[in-house]
Amino acid sequence: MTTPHTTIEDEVILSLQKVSLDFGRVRALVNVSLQVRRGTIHSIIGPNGAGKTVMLNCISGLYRPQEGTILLDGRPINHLKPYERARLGIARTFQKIELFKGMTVLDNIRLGRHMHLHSGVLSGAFYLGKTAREEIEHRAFIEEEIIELLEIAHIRNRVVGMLPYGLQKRVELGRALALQPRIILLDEPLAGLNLEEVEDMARFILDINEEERWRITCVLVEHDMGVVMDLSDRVFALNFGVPIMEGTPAEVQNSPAVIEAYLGQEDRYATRR
Amino acid sequence: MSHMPCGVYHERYAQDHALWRSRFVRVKMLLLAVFVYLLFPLWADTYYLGVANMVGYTVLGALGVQLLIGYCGQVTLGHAAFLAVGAYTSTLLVLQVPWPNFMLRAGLAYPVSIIAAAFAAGLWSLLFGLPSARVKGFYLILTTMAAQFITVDFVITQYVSQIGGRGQAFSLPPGTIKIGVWTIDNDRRVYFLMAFLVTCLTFALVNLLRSKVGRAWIAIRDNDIAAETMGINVVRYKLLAFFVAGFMGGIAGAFWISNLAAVSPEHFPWSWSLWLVGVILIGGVGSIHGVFFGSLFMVVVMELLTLAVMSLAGVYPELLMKLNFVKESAFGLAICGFLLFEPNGIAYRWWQMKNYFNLWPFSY
Amino acid sequence: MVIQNRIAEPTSREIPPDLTIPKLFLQKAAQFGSNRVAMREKEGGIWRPISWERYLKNVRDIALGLCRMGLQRGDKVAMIGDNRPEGLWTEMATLCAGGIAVWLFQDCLLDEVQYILDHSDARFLVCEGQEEVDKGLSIRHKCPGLQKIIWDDPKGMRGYTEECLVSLKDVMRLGRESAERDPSELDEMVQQGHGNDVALLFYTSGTTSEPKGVLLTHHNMLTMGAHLMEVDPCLASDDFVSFLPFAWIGEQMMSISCGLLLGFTINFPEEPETALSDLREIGPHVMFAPPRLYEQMTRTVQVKHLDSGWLKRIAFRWAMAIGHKVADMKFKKLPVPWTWRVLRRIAFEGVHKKLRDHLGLSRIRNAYTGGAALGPDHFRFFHALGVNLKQIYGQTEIAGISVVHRSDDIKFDTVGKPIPGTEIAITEDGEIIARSPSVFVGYYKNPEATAGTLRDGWLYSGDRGFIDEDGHLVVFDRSKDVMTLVDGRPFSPQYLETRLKFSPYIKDAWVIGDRREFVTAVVCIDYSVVGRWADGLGVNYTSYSELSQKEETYQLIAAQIRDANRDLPPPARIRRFLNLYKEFDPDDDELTRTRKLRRAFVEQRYGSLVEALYAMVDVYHMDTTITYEDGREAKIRTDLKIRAVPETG
Amino acid sequence: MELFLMTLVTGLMLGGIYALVALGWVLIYKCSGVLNLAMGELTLLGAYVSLSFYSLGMPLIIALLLSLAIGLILGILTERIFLDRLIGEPVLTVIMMTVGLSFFFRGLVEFIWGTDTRVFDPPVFSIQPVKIGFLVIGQVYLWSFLAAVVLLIVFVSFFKYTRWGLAMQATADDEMAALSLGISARFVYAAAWSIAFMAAGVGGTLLGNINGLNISVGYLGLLVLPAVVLGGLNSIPGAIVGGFLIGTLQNLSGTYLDHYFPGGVREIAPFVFMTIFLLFKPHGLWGWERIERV
Repeated sequence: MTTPHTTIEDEVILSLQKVSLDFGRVRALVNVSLQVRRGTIHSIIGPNGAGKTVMLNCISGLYRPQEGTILLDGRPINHLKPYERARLGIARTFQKIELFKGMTVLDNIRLGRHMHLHSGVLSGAFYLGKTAREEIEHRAFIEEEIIELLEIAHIRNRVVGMLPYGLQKRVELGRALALQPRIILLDEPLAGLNLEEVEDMARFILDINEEERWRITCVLVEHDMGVVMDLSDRVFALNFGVPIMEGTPAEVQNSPAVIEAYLGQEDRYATRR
Repeated sequence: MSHMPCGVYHERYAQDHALWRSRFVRVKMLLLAVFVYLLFPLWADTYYLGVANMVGYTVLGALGVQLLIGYCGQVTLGHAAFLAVGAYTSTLLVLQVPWPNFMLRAGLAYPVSIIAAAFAAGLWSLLFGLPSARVKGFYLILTTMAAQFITVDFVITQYVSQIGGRGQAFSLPPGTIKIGVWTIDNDRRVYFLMAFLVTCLTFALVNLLRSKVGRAWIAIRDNDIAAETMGINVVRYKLLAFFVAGFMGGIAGAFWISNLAAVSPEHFPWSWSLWLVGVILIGGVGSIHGVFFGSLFMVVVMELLTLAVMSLAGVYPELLMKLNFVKESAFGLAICGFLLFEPNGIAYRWWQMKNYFNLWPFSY
Repeated sequence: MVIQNRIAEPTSREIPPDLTIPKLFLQKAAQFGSNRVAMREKEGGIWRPISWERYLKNVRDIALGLCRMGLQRGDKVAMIGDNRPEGLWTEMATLCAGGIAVWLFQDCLLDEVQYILDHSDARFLVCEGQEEVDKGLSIRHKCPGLQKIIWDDPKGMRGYTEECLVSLKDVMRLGRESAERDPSELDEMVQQGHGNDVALLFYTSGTTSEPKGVLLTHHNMLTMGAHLMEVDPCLASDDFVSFLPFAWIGEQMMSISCGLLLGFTINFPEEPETALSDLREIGPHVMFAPPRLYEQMTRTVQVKHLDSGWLKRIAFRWAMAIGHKVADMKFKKLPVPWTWRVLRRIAFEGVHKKLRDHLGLSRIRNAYTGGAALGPDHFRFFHALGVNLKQIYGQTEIAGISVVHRSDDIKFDTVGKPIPGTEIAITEDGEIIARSPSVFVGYYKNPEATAGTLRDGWLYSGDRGFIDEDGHLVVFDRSKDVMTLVDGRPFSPQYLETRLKFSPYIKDAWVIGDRREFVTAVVCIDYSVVGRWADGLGVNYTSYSELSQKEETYQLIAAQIRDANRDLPPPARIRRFLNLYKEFDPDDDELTRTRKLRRAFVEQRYGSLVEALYAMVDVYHMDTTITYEDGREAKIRTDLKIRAVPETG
Repeated sequence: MELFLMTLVTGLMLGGIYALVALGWVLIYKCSGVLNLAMGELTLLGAYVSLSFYSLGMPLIIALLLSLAIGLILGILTERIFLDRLIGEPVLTVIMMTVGLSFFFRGLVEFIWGTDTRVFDPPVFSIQPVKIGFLVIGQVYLWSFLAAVVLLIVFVSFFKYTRWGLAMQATADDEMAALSLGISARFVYAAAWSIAFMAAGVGGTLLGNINGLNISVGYLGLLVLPAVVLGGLNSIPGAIVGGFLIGTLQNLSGTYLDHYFPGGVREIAPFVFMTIFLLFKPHGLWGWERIERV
């Protein structure tokens, strides 16, 4: 369990108010409300098909909920496109890694810097002055802040598609970090990793959440209950698009409703040994 | 990852980001420049210069197509339209605008018209790129085809060509095409203009591709959803790609009038659009090298074919008359053959070959 | 004492007795200033240069900072961490402040760390980062002398609040403030030093007993460096890559002594894992590494070569054959006829050059190997490529080096001639003894051991050897490693093992024969290489153990052993062998972390196998228990074949 | 009003031919996912073959049947040689393959038959127009239309009621399911190409009868594209409706817009219309809402 942050603990940074989303006849989300406080790690749990990823997609703008409001810093962002939300400080990773497979690790992370770069077509075409300077400045940032943090120096020039799965997950986190977001949506960052990689990844998540340098609010969708309970400040449980309960990890763990939802799936969602 | 010889290390990011990072490459490029700007023009006669100019023109046209298809993933089958817009804008500006005398004397009319042509073609391309905001894939291909027909077969043929009442073609009297004091009136001068433009545009595109804009394009090509969550305004960058591709096409078109006695819509048929796409397919999609390889290959093969037909003409004279049809078929077969047997294009082969020797005497 | 045989090399370079490493350092820093690069560290993907001026400033800050924190002359400062500039700065700062530097191996076990810290009375422990700090903290209460733990890399140090922890940044800030008050303090401090002051305290790896602390003076280190450089001068513009542990005397020799004397650039890799690719980027002019590294290089080449296409394979074999031929002529000091020179030139341009490029040896002028014997096949391999590889012989006790090959006089079964200023002799027992200005002053807090090793100014090495007709020193393996057959003929298992391991198909080998009638071997095949070979033949297999027991594999290995046997006297030849059903594994304690065979352990573990090898049976049935990584155990029943090696033709 | 109806009816009649060719196009796309840009050249090839046989003095029906037979063989060959290996390749590759084929076939046609306009001589249909009510329609149009409609009915019933037709439908929907039913996908692909070749050949022959035959008849292959886009790429009824719509639209714009935009409005209008249509309904009238990536 993490030490609670004292300073800006109470400030709600992201909130979903009565959000509902249907796909045809399938009700993916029903009246979901969620308050994520600044500087916390807020996990969303639930059995398969509960609508966890759908929630993340609604927050990042890939889906438009039919009802309800999504607020960032108290301002509704429903109407904003994904790239506009990214500019407001929402970054994300994907359940199925969505890296640019043909590019190098460095170029993938550089893409994360996109909105912090300001050179245009003309200066880009000459690669002089502003562009060259900017490329160097951001390279330095990427190297010092991200590659160093995630310990991926040895693969910086490798093509992403050729890397092992665990490293790809790490690169994807790096790319999201490059946005210097205020909120990061992590969609099953630990899925498919081995024990050692899970430990590393959990450490990185804690680092970006706690380090003064980053202080990123994390919204985490994860199946590995052990890690979820260890990392999270708050846990939100969902089943078939319907919120079951929200609370501290301990509360959620002992909630009969949650246990009920997971009943029969104990094996699958048991934490790693 | 590019292969670097042992002992090449960089102390600053500027060195690490340089286009040519090892001495070997720098020397290679210098030799290439000496060849292109000095040795070849000294040695070549009109025929070879003509062939080289054709190659250069193909490169200039195909760069934009490569940008759209190879780097931004937006398939276009109507690029000749933007070449036409460029050529016509430039021609009209040179012929129809009453330039002040000092500008004519200083030979500024044509250079200015090239820039204007680039912008005109860029904006025209942008217009036809608009559907890319909504449609993808095959539908986009159709709208780019529509661009070709609407531009060349309708607007230019029916309206633009009527300007000045000259009928179908605008003839360009010798001496009209002038840059400074330099009248572009022979193949060698066209060659130098071509070489200069090819160098500039290639550098511009290569540089774009290693900066913010180019990376955004490639991101859109590879995974547009991820690109959008990275904060990339996908529509904007697609339109930008159309603009830049059109811009380059405009320059290509404006350049080509220096090689023509008269400009007419027949110079920019739909088959030329397809030819450009064929060139990048054969050269290699998503590779600047590919543009050059494809252009060289296609032009040279066509020339060889001409030579072959010429030599057969004695036996079968009709063949000479039907040369163009043979070429057309050969081009078609070349595309089919490459798609079947070398789907990654010549650039990939080239890369493999380089790799073979870089790894020598190992395989990995 | 009867000295049977003695050779000495005169020297023309005298090191003034009061010269110390810090004094030399200040001279060089003043000489080179900001114009020259003292060191580079690969960080953030580029090789960030550090000028001599910066080097000096950092050392000054650390030195003064340490003094403010209470470092006295003669105090020990222990250091642990990977190779990075900060490590070298701290060491230099310690020396400047008159302290004694103690380096610990990065992979030292907790017990060793504790023993060394405690034994050396270190007052400061300088750690690289969290991992090392954890080690330091966990043994702190057992080392009463330890006052402060200084850390450098802030990563993961967020939650550490212990009072004894200080960051290197803070130390440097203290020093900077101090330097601003009194800019001449460092100079004065350095001037107090004398060449006979102890500079380094090195703990020799205790294979038999507790580690012993070797005390080396400034003069020891400087004379050794100067004398080596007399043999093989380096240039100030040379590059050197520092990636072997600082706690290894060889690394100190290059980074501190030679580096300072000439001022060449020391390059630090980005991560320990990227050391080899970083080495390749730099392309050093000089390198010194234990045989293991060179063996690894040849192995890479051998394996990759097997996997390449036919054209590449033919070119490789052809070029290597020419290279070997010419190298052999040079070894025998025969004139190389022009035809061979032309051929070699072609082979060099066509293959060798590229191979050296792959290995990062493009620019290498002198490569040294030391610490153990490098197999002659490996030796020949590098000379075939035109890499000037030389054997070094020495001990920590003589500041690392006493004997080395000369460029035009290389014999791969010797270790060369003494460096200038050094005398080598053989006692009547056959023990090698040495005398030079670089011989250490004694073991720390261990007078008995000192007395045993240091007699009349001679260093008793404990190694056996002789001086051959060319004046080269020949070293037998460490006395304990030389074995004798039952009829008293000596043979060296290690030598045979390296020969076997030259074959790409053999990953590890264990040669047996002590007090036996003949020599036998247990072979561990290289799974991937033999596997690919088997794929090519269409041999089916599903696992290592199955593949190792295939008749085809046995034939392949037999052929490899026969090749290795070729130039050996008949009694030393391997007669029988078997393929083990698994690889030797450091996790099973069969190998050390540096992949040296733990002979005693395997002998005990596989004792029955050895019996079978000598029992003249064809098949051995074995039952064994293996422990998997996750702790599960499984019983394995295997039939191991035993085969005789066909006679060499 | 009269003019409007006249234009409308001729448009519809022309549209019948478009619908026939569009059907062939959709068939290929439905069965094998190939976006065929060589349709126009298939038309040319079929038309010229019929013309050649007709010029030898055969009755049109026989010439047409022979050209169908040749189309069948060419279809199989084309599929086998060029497209079979491209299954699963990116869309651009497949499209460019058909572009390559179109160049090849066009060059071939030009090489063999030249570029001059050739007519069916003697004319197959009487030049005497037919009067139906107040409508005056060229016989050529009428017969062509009837022929196209008959063929459309034949094809559609083939898909709806015969085993092979059903097999092709099944393959289009789910290749795996089709395989499990014992239907060979390779056979279906080849059949689709053969039918497309045949439909295009008939269409070309009919068009050739109207205006004479030259290389610009290949333009028909492009006009088919707006038709199939309107229909939604993968719908057979869509293609037929699209074909009729485009024919009508083309004629109407030729009649009414030519005044405002003199010149080639007739040729361009379908494309303009298609582009605008796509902006509002990117999946056509009956198309699947499936995004394909190029």
